[in-house]
Amino acid sequence: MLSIETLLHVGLPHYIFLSGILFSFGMIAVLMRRNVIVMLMGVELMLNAVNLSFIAFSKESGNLNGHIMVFFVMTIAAAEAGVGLALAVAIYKKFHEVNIRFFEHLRG
Amino acid sequence: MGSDAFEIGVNFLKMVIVFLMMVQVVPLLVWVERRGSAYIQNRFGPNRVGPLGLMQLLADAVKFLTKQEFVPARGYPVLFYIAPVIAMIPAALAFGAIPLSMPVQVDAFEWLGQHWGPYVFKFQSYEIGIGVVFVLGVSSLAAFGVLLAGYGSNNKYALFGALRASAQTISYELAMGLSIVGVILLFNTFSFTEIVNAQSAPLAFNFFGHKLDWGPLPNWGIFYQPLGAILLFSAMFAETNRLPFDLPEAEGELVAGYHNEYAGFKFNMFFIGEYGHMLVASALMVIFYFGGYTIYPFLTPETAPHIVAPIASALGWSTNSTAVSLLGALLLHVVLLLKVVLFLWIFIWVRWTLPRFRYDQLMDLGWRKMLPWALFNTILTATVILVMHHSWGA
Amino acid sequence: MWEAIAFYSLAIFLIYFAFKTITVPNPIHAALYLVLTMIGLGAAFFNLGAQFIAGVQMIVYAGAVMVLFVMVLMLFDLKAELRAFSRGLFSGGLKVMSAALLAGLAIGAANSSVAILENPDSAKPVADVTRQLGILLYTKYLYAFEALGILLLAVAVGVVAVSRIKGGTHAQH
Amino acid sequence: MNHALLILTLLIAPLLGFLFNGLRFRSPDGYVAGTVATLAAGISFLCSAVLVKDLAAMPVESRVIATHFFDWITVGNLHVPFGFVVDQISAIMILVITGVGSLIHLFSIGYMSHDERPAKYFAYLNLFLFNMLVLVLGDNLLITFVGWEGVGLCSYLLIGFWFTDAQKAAAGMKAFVTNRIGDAGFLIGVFMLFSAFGTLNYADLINVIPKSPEALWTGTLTVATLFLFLGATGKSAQIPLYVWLPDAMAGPTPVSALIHAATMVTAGVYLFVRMSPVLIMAPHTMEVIAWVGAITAFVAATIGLTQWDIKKILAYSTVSQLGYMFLAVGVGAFTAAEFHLMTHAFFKALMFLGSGSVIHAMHEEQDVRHMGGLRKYMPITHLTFVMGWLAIIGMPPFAGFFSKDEILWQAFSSPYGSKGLWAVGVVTAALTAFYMTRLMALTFWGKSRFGHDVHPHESPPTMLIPLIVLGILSVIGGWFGIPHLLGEYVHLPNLIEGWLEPVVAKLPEVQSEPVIEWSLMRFSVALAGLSAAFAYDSYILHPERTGKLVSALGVVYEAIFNKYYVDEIYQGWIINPLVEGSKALWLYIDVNFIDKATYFAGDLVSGMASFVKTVQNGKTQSYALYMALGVVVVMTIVLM
Repeated sequence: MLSIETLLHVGLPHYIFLSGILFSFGMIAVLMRRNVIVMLMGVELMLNAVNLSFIAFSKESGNLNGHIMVFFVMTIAAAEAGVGLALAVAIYKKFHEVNIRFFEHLRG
Repeated sequence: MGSDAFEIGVNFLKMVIVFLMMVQVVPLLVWVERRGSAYIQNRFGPNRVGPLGLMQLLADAVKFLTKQEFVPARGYPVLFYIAPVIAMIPAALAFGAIPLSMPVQVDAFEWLGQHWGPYVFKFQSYEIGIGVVFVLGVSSLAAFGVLLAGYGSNNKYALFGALRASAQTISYELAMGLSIVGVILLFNTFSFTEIVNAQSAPLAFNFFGHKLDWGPLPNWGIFYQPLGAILLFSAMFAETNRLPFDLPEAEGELVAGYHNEYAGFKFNMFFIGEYGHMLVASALMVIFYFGGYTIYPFLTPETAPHIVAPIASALGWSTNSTAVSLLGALLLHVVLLLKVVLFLWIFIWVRWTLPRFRYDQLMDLGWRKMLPWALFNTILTATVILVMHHSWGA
Repeated sequence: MWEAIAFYSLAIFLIYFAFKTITVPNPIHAALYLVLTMIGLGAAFFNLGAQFIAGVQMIVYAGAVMVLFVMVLMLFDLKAELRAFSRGLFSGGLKVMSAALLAGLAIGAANSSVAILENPDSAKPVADVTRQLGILLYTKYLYAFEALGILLLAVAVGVVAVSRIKGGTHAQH
Repeated sequence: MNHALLILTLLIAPLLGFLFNGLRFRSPDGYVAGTVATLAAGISFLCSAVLVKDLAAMPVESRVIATHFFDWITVGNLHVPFGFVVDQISAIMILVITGVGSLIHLFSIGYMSHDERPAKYFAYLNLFLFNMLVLVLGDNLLITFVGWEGVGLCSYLLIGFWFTDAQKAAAGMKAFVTNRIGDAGFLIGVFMLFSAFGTLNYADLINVIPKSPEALWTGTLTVATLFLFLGATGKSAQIPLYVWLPDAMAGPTPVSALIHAATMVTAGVYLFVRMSPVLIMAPHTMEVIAWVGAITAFVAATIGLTQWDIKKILAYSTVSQLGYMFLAVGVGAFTAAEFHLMTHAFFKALMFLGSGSVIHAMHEEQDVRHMGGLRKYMPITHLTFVMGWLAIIGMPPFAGFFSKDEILWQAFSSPYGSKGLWAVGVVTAALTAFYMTRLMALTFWGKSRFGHDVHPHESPPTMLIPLIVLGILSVIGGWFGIPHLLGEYVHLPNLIEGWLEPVVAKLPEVQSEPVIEWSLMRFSVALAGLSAAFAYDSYILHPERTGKLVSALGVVYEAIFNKYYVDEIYQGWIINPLVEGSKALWLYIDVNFIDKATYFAGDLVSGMASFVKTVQNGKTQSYALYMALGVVVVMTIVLM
């Protein structure tokens, strides 16, 4: 099943596989890193991974809607990064700390 | 495979050559800068080593190469080493995307017993359909070189310089990008070659469906986009960290800014990066607003081969069109270089004329003056194009 | 073959740098690795024929967002962390597992829907992608585009408001 | 013009006025607020005039303007449309409400000119107008109930308008609580009607009830109408729930005129006139209503004899007159009830406004013992007050004569009436003449008894114009309903009877005996005249005689003066036991059982939650993990 030919004939599945790996990396960063900003970077990585799959799908189907989606995702990701960083800066100014461990005030 | 390998080989060669061109321009520019500043300040400048002090460049190079490599003890060696490289790469990449002359059609020929071509030879490292976006994207990476240098040095002055530089770069990137939008709207393309081609024609306005010819004037962007040109040029100063925007290396405040800890060849690489950026900036100005490698009606891709034809025949070359076009392309290349040099001189001229801004003035100018004006320029251009090019029921 | 070479070298590059992004203890190094990942993704986009998106990726992500990240991190002056990851072996394992599961499921779902996606009529490369993209953006997706503009405005205002919060060295005593 | 639009404008105008003034209720500018509110009321009046004109132009058998805006409630088989209806009954009501209301708004501009929060006052006044219009225009009991509650609210707000005075605030509270008892009865009546007949629409009720088999509903209907009557006793201040109305005089005097004399308190009468074809099926209820009305009229009149507060006297007079109206309803004289409602609105509003003018002139003095001889200071007020006085004591040809005489005659002759009811009515009429003359004598005539620092003055034109208009109406208002007996001489038909005849219940025709009617009429007028003369004699000519009379009556006078100790009885026998019982329930049952049960429930939940809340550990990344796991589960399910 997994022949050299399928490996060499680069198509949509390859890119989706790559995108899945990057996505899981981003998710691990969000789930496991302690630094708030690195968590934000994980979010960016996840978004980018999804973008990659969008572009790959777009190419496969010859449809530009995927590009539009990526365009929107990028814009919103930039906005999200701006807000996230502003919050991080505000937190840092107040507590001198960006370790998520110190922000567990929402305990039940 | 043959033709693939040939193209890869040619492109690789072109990349190397263009990169070397950029690097070799730097010593010359340094000499121009030093002599020019001396001229402006009414002194002599370097004049001892060689004729007109030209050999000074060589002496400097030797000095840079033989200096001790030095890394701050508490710095981050990897970042410290990589920063100068990163500072240089964006300029080189951007310069590679700029067309230095017209594309030449190479006829099919035989070499080493194989058929090659026909082939379109482009005077640039790589042709990218969306050249403008590519150049913008690549040059926006330049901030990292400065940032890494500042951080890697682990020196507070260096860090301050780096932070200033990156803030300045991303602030002025907005105004720069927006001022280019006018040109893109005007010529309706992202491709440098097409922009240049569009400018090698008589100046013509579309006025409510009527075409107005403006005689011998060339169709240069500056006639449509004077505001955009001024804004782009100002933003370029900030992007290259040149005076009056050289806050990142303000000697009075930050010792030497982000390259405080750098010496020897690493320092030289920052120099190459800065001058490379100047080169790219001047080339962009020329391509967007001043006709690129053409001067209509005298020198255009159509007329250049005819102009060089007598020289070719005088040299005894055949009227082989490939050779003549190559010669014509060289002529156009010289035209581009002349224009670029003019702008490079303006860069140097400004540096030795204007004082430095204060940091708040810099931010104020970027965000509250240039950005709104660039926005205004964009909207005005779009509106005018919409109104003028609309056929209005005709 | 060239395609395969390009893809695999790019994939190795991307996976390596993404892995480094999430594992290096120094957040600045993580950010720099992420920049490299972004650039690699831009290359991947370019490879897939999305030149404009690739350019935007460079300008927006690599050039602006990541510069901001690096700047903020430098401002914080954080040293390399002793423990970059959150505690708990079990929860850590669960997290990795769930991420891997999710990624696997997403890949599976995407792959199984490939057949549905394939539309023989339109499955030919689009010429002049950038122009088509622009036309699509300003016709079919015009309202979304405008809404995005308003969102950005709101975000700009919000960010200014958030970053004006007094605290730390700015606190008034 | 479109009728639906007209009705909408009629309703919306005061609502907009309320919003305008309500949103700027802190504004101290009384003139703007008053002008806007008066304009709103005026617009309403114009709309209702046009509506009534159109209604009159319609053929008699289809005289109704009904609108249906939307379905308000549709639950199971309960369908409540949001509709309004203008027919002959509501036509008179909206004319009275908006007409008298506009005049009172106008009067208020002058009266409230020195107040701190005039905008608030006018906002409430407009809101009241809106609710009252909803009450009378609603085409089903539920919408009427909305208005019913709304006017109750406004009444509470306006009685307690000067809420910084604890006594006045308490008066508002009393009105509200007393009304709640009645409202509960009203609601029970509504529910019973719905469960018995499946509809709340007036028209449907009137159609359905006579057609369904009688055995099924007679008892229900009697009980239901009795409960409705309980509601009416609350709103219209009848025994046993009349106690709030005299206290309600704590509000500004124009409010007393509008709400507690002319409009709101007549809501109960209106309700029964509206439902007369239903009511007629429940003769026992009618008997109860008639006797309660008669007794209320008599009791209130006796209390009125002894009061010193000018507004209290008028308040008891109002209770008494409302008793007359219920007497009329009880004996089946619905036309007479509506007629008396209208004329009473004119002359009682006039007298309240007149008293307001007096109080205004006397610098908030309300005790008649400190008045007297005001005739020469306030000639116009006096003149208009005289018209009201003549109207209320039933002197021909003033308004009250016709309506009151109609009621008395019906009480005597109707199959539902009796001679006992008539006798009570006549005695009450005599008492009315006595206490109203006493009021006139003490206030306007005789020697002045106020201090030298008081300088009474005539009121400004904005206050006088309403007085004059209402004075004229008090004179001619009765001419719409001249009885046939007199009508034959002056060649005037009984307009109001002809107007209302198609919509109110018809009584079996009785043989009219003109001789008896004539003599009864003469008798009651003569009695009233004599009574008035006696009062004049007692208070002007021989004031010293009243003292003797009082001492001669002794205990009886004391009882009457103290309002038969009704408030005290309520306090001692009803309120105090309730309070004590509740206290006992609180301290024993509530604390020991109910509270402990709730604590136990709370402890149980929080105890159980202490296990679950460990999930809520405050770690952002744990939450993200839960989210991821959730997505994994969902995707697994979807993919499988």
